[in-house]
Amino acid sequence: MLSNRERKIVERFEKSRKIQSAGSLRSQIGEEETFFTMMRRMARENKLAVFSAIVILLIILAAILAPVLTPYSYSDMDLMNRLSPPSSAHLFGTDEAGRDILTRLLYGARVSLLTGVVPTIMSMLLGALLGVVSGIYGGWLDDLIMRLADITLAFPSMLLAMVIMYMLGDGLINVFLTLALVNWASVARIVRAQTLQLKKTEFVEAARVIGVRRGKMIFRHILPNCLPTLIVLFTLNVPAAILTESSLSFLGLGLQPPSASWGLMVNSGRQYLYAAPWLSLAPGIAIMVSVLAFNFLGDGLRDVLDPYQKK
Amino acid sequence: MVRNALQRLLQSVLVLLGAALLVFLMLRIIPGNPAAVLMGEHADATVIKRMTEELGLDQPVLVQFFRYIADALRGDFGTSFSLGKPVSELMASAFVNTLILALFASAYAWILGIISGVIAAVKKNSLPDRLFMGASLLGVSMPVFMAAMLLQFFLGYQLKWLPIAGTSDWTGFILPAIALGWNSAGSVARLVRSTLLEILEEDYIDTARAKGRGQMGVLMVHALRNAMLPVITMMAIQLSGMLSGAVITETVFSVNGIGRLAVQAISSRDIPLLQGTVLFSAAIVIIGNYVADSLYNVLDPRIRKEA
Amino acid sequence: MADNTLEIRNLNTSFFTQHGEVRAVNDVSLDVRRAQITGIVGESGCGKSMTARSVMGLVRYPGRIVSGRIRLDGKEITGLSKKEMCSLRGNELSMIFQEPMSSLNPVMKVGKQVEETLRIHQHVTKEEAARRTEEIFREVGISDARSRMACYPHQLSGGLRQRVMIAMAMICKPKLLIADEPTTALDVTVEAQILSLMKRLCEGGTSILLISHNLGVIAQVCDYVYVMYAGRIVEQADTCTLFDHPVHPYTRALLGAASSLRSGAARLETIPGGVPNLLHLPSGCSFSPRCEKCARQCQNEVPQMLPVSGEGHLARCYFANVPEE
Amino acid sequence: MREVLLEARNLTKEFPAGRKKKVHAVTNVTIQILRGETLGLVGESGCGKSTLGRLLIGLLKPDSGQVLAGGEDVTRMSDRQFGKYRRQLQLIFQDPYSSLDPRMNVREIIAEPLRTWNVCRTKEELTDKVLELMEAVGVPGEYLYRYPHQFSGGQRQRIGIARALAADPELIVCDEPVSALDVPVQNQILNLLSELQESRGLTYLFISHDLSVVRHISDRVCVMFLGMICEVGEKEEVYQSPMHPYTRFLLNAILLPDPHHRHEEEHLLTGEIPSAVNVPSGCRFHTRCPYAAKRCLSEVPQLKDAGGRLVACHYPLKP
Repeated sequence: MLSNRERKIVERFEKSRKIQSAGSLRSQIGEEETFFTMMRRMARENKLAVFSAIVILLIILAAILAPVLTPYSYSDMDLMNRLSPPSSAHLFGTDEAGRDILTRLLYGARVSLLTGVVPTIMSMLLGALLGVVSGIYGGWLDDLIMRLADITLAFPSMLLAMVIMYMLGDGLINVFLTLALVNWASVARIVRAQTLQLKKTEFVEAARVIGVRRGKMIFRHILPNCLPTLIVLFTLNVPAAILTESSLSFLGLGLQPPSASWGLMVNSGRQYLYAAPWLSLAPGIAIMVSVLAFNFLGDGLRDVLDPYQKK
Repeated sequence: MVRNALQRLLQSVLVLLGAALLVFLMLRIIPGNPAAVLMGEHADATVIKRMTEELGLDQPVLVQFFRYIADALRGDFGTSFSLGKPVSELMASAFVNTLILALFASAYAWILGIISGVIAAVKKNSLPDRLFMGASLLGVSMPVFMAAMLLQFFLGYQLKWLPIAGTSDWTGFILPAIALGWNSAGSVARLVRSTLLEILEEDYIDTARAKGRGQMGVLMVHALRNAMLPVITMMAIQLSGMLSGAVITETVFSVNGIGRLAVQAISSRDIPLLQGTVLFSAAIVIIGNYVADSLYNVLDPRIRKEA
Repeated sequence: MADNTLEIRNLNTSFFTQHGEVRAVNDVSLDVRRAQITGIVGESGCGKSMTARSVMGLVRYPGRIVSGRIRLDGKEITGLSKKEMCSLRGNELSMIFQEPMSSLNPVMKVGKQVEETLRIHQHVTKEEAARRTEEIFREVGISDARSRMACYPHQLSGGLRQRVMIAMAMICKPKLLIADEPTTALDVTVEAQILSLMKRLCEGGTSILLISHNLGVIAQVCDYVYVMYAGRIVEQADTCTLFDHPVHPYTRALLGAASSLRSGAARLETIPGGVPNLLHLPSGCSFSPRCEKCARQCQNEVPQMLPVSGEGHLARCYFANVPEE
Repeated sequence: MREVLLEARNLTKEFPAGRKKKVHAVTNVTIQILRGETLGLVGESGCGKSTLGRLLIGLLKPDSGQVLAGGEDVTRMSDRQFGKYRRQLQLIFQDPYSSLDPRMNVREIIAEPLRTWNVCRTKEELTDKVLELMEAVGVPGEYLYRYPHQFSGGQRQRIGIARALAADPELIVCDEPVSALDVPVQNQILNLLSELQESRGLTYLFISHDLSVVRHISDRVCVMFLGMICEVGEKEEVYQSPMHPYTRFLLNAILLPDPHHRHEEEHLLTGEIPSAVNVPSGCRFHTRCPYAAKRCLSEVPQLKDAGGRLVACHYPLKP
């Protein structure tokens, strides 16, 4: 059985497909909707999404250009300048070891973006593959994959991530693996449900009448039609992964100092919350802004890809 | 219908067993002998060996597993390495705190979420809609520890209205409940809004209007009842999520609940305690899913009669 | 007492999309006579459903009534407040829809849904409401009324569901019943049953506005017919006149297409071209691009409804009164 | 007599519907399709006509019974063995909206069967072939790279027909191909189907609930009720003098576009169609049949020859 959120996503896209095919007002108007016109429509209708896209681009640039943008190193300590408040030399102040917070934020963006994107891509690839296979072939393979998904989803995701991190040990790669292992199951279930629905459609039946084999069917008909769902899932899962990473680091289970991870920075600033609130505040806000930006962009994309919401 | 419920129950039990096996295996993969960890770095090799045998760690993993399950069924989850008390006892007292916190948090989250969701849907694209949806997106996007720390800083430290941490009396639960519920309120509001908007497009809403129902009547009698189906199941799942331990919230506010117990278990490498808390959480989540599914089946006559 | 239950004058309903104004209903005037079945026929997208929804006040965003007057039983209903409209709907004015499955609330027993109409408009006790629901169920031909009332919509067949919809619409004895493609989703034998039920309701004094794309349905039950094309009424006449002596080229083509099916001809009659886009209507007569008689005049100016020989027969065509060669 | 192209013998197909319940979609159906003819298959929704169509072209496997093509039983074949029949048996769908993959353009849609069967060697050849098919069904070639949602219902149906033709089939099962279309468009499609039949020597199994359409296009007609065949015969014979009571009621229910011939109440069938899950015993029509006798309640009538046509009724009407 699907969880609520999953059921929603699947139902909505099923509905949107029907609406799209019912070709209401739009097909009467008969304007072509390509990817670019869609994006343009989003740009016109949803300024917030565009703004968010710009914010994300800026974060990416900042992450890439970190060494150029700042004269400081993210790990060199300067014990003379511990906990100094924001000033012209240190825009966001320094932390308990005298490291420049802005510098650490810029380098931390690398960690957050990577932990947002890499494990999400991994979990989506794994989930989509298993989901499609499960839906198309059915039988014992389906049972096996779905029971594994059930088991994965039986744990609170934070707790599961903690246990896997504990098992694997610290490190960026292990964070990637952990997040991928935690998130694949819901992707698989959503893709499977959609595959089952697509399997029932007449155009898939038509392909069977023609004699298209199952393997080809997946790549020609099933996956392309799952794409809008996958794109939306991607934009929802990236911020979720960023949050989970920062939470893990916050608990001391993700990356270890002196690595610059936003969650880690919030955690180490906790002890100085009352004396030097900027220590935690700056990375906290950075997390929030990037997660918000991804969420807004995701909302915008969903609205655009989902004809059901179109006026 | 009863048969269907039993079938799903059986499946849930199997999933729980699978989950238990998974945890068990994962914790055995970790390098290092737990007995050695338990006895400290400088322990004698023979002592460690004796301890290993005592704990049954020299047996094959599957044997250990079934022994563990058999004990667990009798309520015995072993003894905590670090705290020296039975794990079941520790979990029981922790669960009380988690329960209070979850009830506080969910009550306020749901009331807030449903009301703001309904208002947002009815007044679509109005100022309140944008305000509520902005706030809910903020709720979904803000890391829990961030919300928790902000609450501590302003309401606890600056205004001194409420205790910053600890649960010596019930006021100690208020801040963590707000931090924990904020996120749920946001997702409930968004779900209520989107479901309502979808349902307001349905044909039977036209029928209701065609028979002379006013805006309010259509909403309350026809739309909301249908919209609550997915919302109620979501709430069941949320509650089970909170009951299985709010790791971050409990840690930040020093609430001695299940989540904090798990964190403690990890930081002190206390395997029996970790195993117990994780399994307990999984059980709660599985029960929550089961209840959510059952609720859906009971509430939706289409499924109720077909099953 | 007027002998028209419903009078629509110069009704315009449009959808305001980002591509421009879609004129779904374009200067429509029509009457529904007392205790008669009046039909609107046309292809999908010709604006017939929107006309009905405009009368009910159920046009959805981004559509709205731009101008026009609607009078129910001599009383102006355009410009009524929302509350006043609510007290009309279901009471004096009711409607049934095409899809009997999705038009019923899935989580409510059908008896409750029918009672609801009664309880909105009249102060009756629960027992009274239940009694009258049972009564109306019998009237619309639902056997085993009492047990059927306790069913959920999905437990009933399509035909029964449509009967429930009719019961719901009829329980307050409305003056006008609007039926939007009431039989399109039903099987042939059930369709015939529902149509004969509608005829019976009409004999009982209800005025009915029946909307259908099916000329067979129209011919079988209607007393008077309006033909719509691209948002406009193009021809109106009593049923026999319309089927015997259609004058508008569109009506002729439509009738020709329907009747050639049973003529045994090897090739069926069709209409060249496609239905025009409501966003970019041709100037002049909207049928002109597909019309073989099209003259310059037709392309420049929209023709008015012209009277044709025969009482109450009007057509929107410059050649309405030109005799066939 | 014409050659038999495809023959179904005692086909039965049931679908599970919850615990210990089954939908009796098709029960013990025997039918022949002759080369070059159009066999009309009529019945109300849920009578199993679509299921029968899909069984005949091997899209569904029957629970029991055989489908014979060229003397071979195709139902017991492996996918590989069935391969050569796959191309010969094609299907046209009811809903022109959902039967085309929304993410493929016209060229890709029509080319799919050509690619699957490696008909064309080069890209140019493929495009030429697609253009040829588009012309055959009356879709302008300049729409080659358009997507389904940019077409009207009638044009989409033409594209669906072109796709079926691309496989170069012998039999096309037309599953309600015109019921989603307005009458003028419906007539265009029916004309196209007739033309194609003539020029390509196709055989059609034409499934529809619309008796007027079936009457126009068919040579022979087969009437189904709740998974069983009631009557099979030459079109005019069946329409002029139905022998099965159900056929007669079905014909009485036709809504003629002629206000001078309104149908009379007493000639209409009463009651609802029984569910295919709990089928009535004996003759499945007995619950609605005014002529039902004791025998009809217990004994299933077999399809018997009645003067040139087949009728499954214990007490057939006099022609």
